[in-house]
Amino acid sequence: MRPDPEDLYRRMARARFCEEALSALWERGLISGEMHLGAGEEAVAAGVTAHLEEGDAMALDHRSTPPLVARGVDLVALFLEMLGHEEGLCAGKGGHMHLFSRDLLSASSGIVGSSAPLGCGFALAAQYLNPGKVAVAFFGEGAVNQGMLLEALNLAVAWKLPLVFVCKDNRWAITTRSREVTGGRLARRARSFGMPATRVDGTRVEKVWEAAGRAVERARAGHGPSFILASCPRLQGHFLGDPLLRVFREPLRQTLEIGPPLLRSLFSRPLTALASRVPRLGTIGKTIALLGVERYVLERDPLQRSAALLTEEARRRLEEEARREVAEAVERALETAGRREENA
Amino acid sequence: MRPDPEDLYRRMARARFCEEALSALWERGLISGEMHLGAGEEAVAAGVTAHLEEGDAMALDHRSTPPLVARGVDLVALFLEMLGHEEGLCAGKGGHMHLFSRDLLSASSGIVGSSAPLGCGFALAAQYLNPGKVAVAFFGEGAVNQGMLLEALNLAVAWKLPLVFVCKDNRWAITTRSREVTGGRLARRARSFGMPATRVDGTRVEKVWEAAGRAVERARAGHGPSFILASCPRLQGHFLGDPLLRVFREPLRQTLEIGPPLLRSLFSRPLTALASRVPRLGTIGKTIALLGVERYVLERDPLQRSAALLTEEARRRLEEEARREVAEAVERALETAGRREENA
Amino acid sequence: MPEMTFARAIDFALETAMERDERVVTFGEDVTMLRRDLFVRFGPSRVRQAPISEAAFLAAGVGAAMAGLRPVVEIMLVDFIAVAFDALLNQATKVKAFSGGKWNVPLVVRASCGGGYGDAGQHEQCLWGLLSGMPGISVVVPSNPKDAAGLMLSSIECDDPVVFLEHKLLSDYWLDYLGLGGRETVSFDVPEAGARGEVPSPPVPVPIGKGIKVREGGDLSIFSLGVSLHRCLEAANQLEDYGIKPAVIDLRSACPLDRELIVSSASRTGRVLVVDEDYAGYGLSGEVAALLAESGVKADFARVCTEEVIPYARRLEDEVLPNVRRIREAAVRLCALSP
Amino acid sequence: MPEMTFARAIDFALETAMERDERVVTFGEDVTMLRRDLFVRFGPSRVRQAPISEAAFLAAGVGAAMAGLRPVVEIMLVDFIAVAFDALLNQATKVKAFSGGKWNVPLVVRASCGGGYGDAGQHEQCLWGLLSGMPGISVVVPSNPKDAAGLMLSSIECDDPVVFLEHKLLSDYWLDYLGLGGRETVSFDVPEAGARGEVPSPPVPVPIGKGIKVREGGDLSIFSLGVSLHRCLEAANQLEDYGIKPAVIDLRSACPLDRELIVSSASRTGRVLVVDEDYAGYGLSGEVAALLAESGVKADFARVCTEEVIPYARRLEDEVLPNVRRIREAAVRLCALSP
Ligand SMILES: Cc1ncc(C[n+]2csc(CCOP(=O)(O)OP(=O)(O)O)c2C)c(N)n1
Ligand SMILES: Cc1ncc(C[n+]2csc(CCOP(=O)(O)OP(=O)(O)O)c2C)c(N)n1
Ligand SMILES: [Mg+2]
Ligand SMILES: [Mg+2]
Repeated sequence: MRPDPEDLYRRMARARFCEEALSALWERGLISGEMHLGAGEEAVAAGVTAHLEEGDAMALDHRSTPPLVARGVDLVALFLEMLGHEEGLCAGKGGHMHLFSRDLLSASSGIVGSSAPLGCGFALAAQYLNPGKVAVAFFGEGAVNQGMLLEALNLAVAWKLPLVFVCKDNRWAITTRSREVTGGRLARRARSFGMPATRVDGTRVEKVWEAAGRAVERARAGHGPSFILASCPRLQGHFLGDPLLRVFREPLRQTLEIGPPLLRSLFSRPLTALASRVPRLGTIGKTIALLGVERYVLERDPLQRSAALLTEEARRRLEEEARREVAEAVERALETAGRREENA
Repeated sequence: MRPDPEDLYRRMARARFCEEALSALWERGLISGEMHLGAGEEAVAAGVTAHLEEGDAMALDHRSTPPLVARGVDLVALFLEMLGHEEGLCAGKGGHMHLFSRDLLSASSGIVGSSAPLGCGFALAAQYLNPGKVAVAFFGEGAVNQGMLLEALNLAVAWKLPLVFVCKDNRWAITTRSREVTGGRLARRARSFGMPATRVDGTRVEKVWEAAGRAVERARAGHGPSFILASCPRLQGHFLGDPLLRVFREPLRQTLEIGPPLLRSLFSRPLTALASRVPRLGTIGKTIALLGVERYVLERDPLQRSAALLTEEARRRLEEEARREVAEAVERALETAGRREENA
Repeated sequence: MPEMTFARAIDFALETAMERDERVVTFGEDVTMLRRDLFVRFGPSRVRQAPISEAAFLAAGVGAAMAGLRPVVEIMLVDFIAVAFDALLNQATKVKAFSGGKWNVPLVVRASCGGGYGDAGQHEQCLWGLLSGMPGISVVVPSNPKDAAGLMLSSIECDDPVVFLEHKLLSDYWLDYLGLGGRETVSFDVPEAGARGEVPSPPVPVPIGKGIKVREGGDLSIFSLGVSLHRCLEAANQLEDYGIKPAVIDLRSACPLDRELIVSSASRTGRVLVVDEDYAGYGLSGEVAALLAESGVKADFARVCTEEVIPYARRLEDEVLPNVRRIREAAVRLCALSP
Repeated sequence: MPEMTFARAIDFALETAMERDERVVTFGEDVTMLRRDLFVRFGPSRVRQAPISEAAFLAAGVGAAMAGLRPVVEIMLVDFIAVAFDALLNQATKVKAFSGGKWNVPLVVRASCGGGYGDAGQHEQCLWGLLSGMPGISVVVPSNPKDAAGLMLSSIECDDPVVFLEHKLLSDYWLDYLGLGGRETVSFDVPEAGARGEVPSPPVPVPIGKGIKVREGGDLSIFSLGVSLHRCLEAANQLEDYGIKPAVIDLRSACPLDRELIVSSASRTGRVLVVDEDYAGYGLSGEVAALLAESGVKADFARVCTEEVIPYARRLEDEVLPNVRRIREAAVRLCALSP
């Protein structure tokens, strides 16, 4: 089997434009709560969902929109949900961290790590009721320190579940560099539970597609779970309005907010060990700086990287189609929600 | 450093005779609840505790008596606790699954897996308040599928805690063969979290002593946690009165109890797939048989194996001393509890 | 109606459900042995051994239920639910609400509960109070074989999460495993009428959320469930000597509570005693008090509950768990208040 | 007295305690950033970053507390306590009892709680009801900066486990992180008097288990805590128009409850309204009802609580969480019952 670059790119572009639309709606105050975008994870979403068929299930984390969009969730219902409207995907009751699509057998949860055992459950049902169907569980690298996720790795092997674990490694968990609180390496950790694990560059959709193909194939054939560790960027910070990213966006304002208390701590009495306090200030600065460096220097946009797989014409056509589709869906949603007039 | 065989054997003998005494008290109905003996784990308890000093801590599971005894807990207080007496180690309120000795910085818990994070906490306090002191967490191989324990492996590495994880692998978790519900191998699993892991024959006290020495040394030096996987038998079944072992002890009675419902299931209507039911009966029979085989054929008594380290005279002397000490403690405890007259 | 043990009645109902509906499966630790009769009949895919990973396999139960199975997940002792609490609090009970009513979770959590055999407070808790404190859940606590079978059937038929609690003192094999161990040197105060009794065959569903008056009386309403219900009946017998005739109500479900029955009985007698083996604070007794108060029933009120961590020593344990003496004394005091 | 935000008041108390006592440490996810001021001052061994492993690091807090530290463990949002529940239910709260009183656990669990910013019911729960349902625990819920500082100090000084809940609507940085995100296009109904106020320097301990009457009135006793307290005060103002003068009591601790204050106020007014942002069933309102009933106070009673899973849509959320209208209407109804 060979990947279909157009299909993959379409999935990615639709996902990206949806994230952008969400961002705009959020800025306008039409979306509440913590809005975690999956911008940067499109290649993972596309490469994995391209292998899914009807009856396959997805267990999603707090960045659940790209897989749902890539898989074809109704966009108007999705946006209406974000707007808290009763015609939304979940009647406005779930919101972005709790998107449920029974048709797509897909459910998300904001509790870090919970997608893995949920995925086990989906896979168990498939094993029993629909042999040949599979489940996928998406989660971040920070989640791999969560007990129920680690248990799920074992459970899936013990029960030989038709499940693919997809770890989106963006190296960060909110403001924590995951490496600093994680022992060992994650692919090895997964393997130690007795399943194959592959590392892929999660910004290269064709690589993800390949790895996911093998894993899904294995699951369909009844040979049990696999683990895919896909590195990918966190293009919009932890969530929209991430205060650490604001340091870059509005350096003056944020420095004024964060600075004075820090300085107060630096010089608070008794002044013991002042010398050792300064490097700590450095630690904080470094975290912020690292975030910035990764964001502005190191990170690769999966869409840009995948564009090379297509002719320029195809890329432009797909993007235009996707952009229009998303714009129309937003429009329809705003109209239904009676927010059209406000559409900026 | 070389092991002191007499010291090690004394620890083992005291632990074993305590377990035997507990068994006798239990048979007489003086101990209530699930009484899990650590008979078979004495070499592990002795080999590890021989490296501990004042200020070191122990987090224990439901088989907590051997490490406590090997480390020198007051035996009268221990037996009084088992008898539910107010002068017991915990005023009669904890009982065998919840033994606490503040002096020995030792605490046990009946929740499978909880000793590992508790040990992290002990180790954290040592790291901060008493550098050079260490903690040990004991648990079974079945516990290594429990989320909080897996999390604790990572936490200990991330925080470089002075902690030794001691997994007593008796291959069984109640009636479950752990291998059948466990993916991968446990030493490798531990290593994948970024710490050294050693497998030892947990019936050979000198081997345990060596491995524990290295691990404790490493922890004392501030180099972080280690994992010891020590195989050892479960000489008294899961708990005293284990119904599966009763099949061997009182085959007729147990077969009469277990048999008829099983046969009813075998022939219950509709009689679809009768052919596939028979092998399932076999599965159950096999589990029971395996337990029996392991118990009566394969298992090695750590005391017998370690006797070879001593002269016959020394062994006899140590055993006599230990036996007397334990007998006296039981006697004193029964007397205090007003149960002496019943002493059979 | 055949007579059977409490324990057998539950498995009988489960077996009936498994026979009727292919989608009913059960999994948990040691179920091959614990449910060996079902295992032989239905095989390893429907009676499935789990690792000691309650958090994962209970959450897997949620997913399995969402995807079409009707799992009965065993958490050996309800105390262990603490390691799997997220699966109930944040997953199972949230799906229906968050999905706008479009998706539901037909999950049964089965766990043994309760004390009275000297295992101490990490293994003898009831916890139906904790479990009832979240929207979207039902919690049932049968006190006899017939209700046990009927409630198990209803739990499996329910389209939303239900916790089914099996009291260890009523359940012969649990008591044998954890307490007796085949000994004849120990004994427990097992309520006979709870441990053995007639059960319709096939079992008849007992509606979730419906209590039942098990003893008539006009002086006082005693509300209880599980093993405590039997302690109440014993106390009620003794109260006759004091000239007190209590009505005794078996609530059967801790959640939802049978508001109508509670209110009507309390209005009639004007005196309420809640007897609850679970913890006193933030529990069943409080919820009954609130139901009555908001319904405008101003009855005299007392409660006999477990007030502290259950101690190991049998003698101490007996005082901490609601016993007949405490129930009787509370009832007598209550009736003396407003003679 | 310096004025400060609710959030700063808590960290101010923590800082004070850390300054006074070397054994006070804090750890949790992202604390280097969340408590960056403390981090700079006290360094990485006392302000320690944790992996996303709540079960392990909370249980580690128990062990650390047993071995001599006085840890303040952060569980970001109290909803996440579900994955670490065993550390509280079966470990922290059991040690003192099981050890026969010989060992104790001076542990503070700090968590943000509450809703009102559109994050839905997996991140906006209060859960003080669940947390209060076990013996051996205290749960405090301050409603203003002064109490927040004072209760944090008392929590750290307490020799037994305390859960300290910080309402996100009062806590500027939490609200900014989770709700505003620096936007000016959204707004939240933040009670000013709760979010900012005077705090003694150094902070003065506020006793755990003591409520306080914050408004005098003889027609009705309104019991509440946290953000709801402020909603009650607003409702009380409106009730003046109806000629109703309610006493408003800030319970401050959900556990132990201030029985004396509750009983004395309710006896005086004869009417009780419990306003609780936590779930209605098996919660604070029930426990208050039971305390009153068992004390023989037969007051008219009503409750305004969260009855269901908190929905995402702001409009729906506003109806599900106790709001001023619901409180006012319940009070009016209550007073109309027995004019
Ligand atoms: C059990 C639990 N703990 C903590 C949180 C708070 N939280 C939300 S997202 C997040 C970081 C998750 O990191 P990762 O899994 O790497 O995913 P990413 O956000 O990087 O995509 C945390 C700690 C949570 N939602 N659930
Ligand atoms: C969280 C939890 N789940 C289940 C149990 C019931 N249980 C008690 S001991 C045990 C088996 C433990 O196996 P292992 O860790 O190998 O220790 P072993 O008994 O073999 O020494 C189980 C499942 C428990 N106590 N706690
Ligand atoms: Mg990440
Ligand atoms: Mg074992």
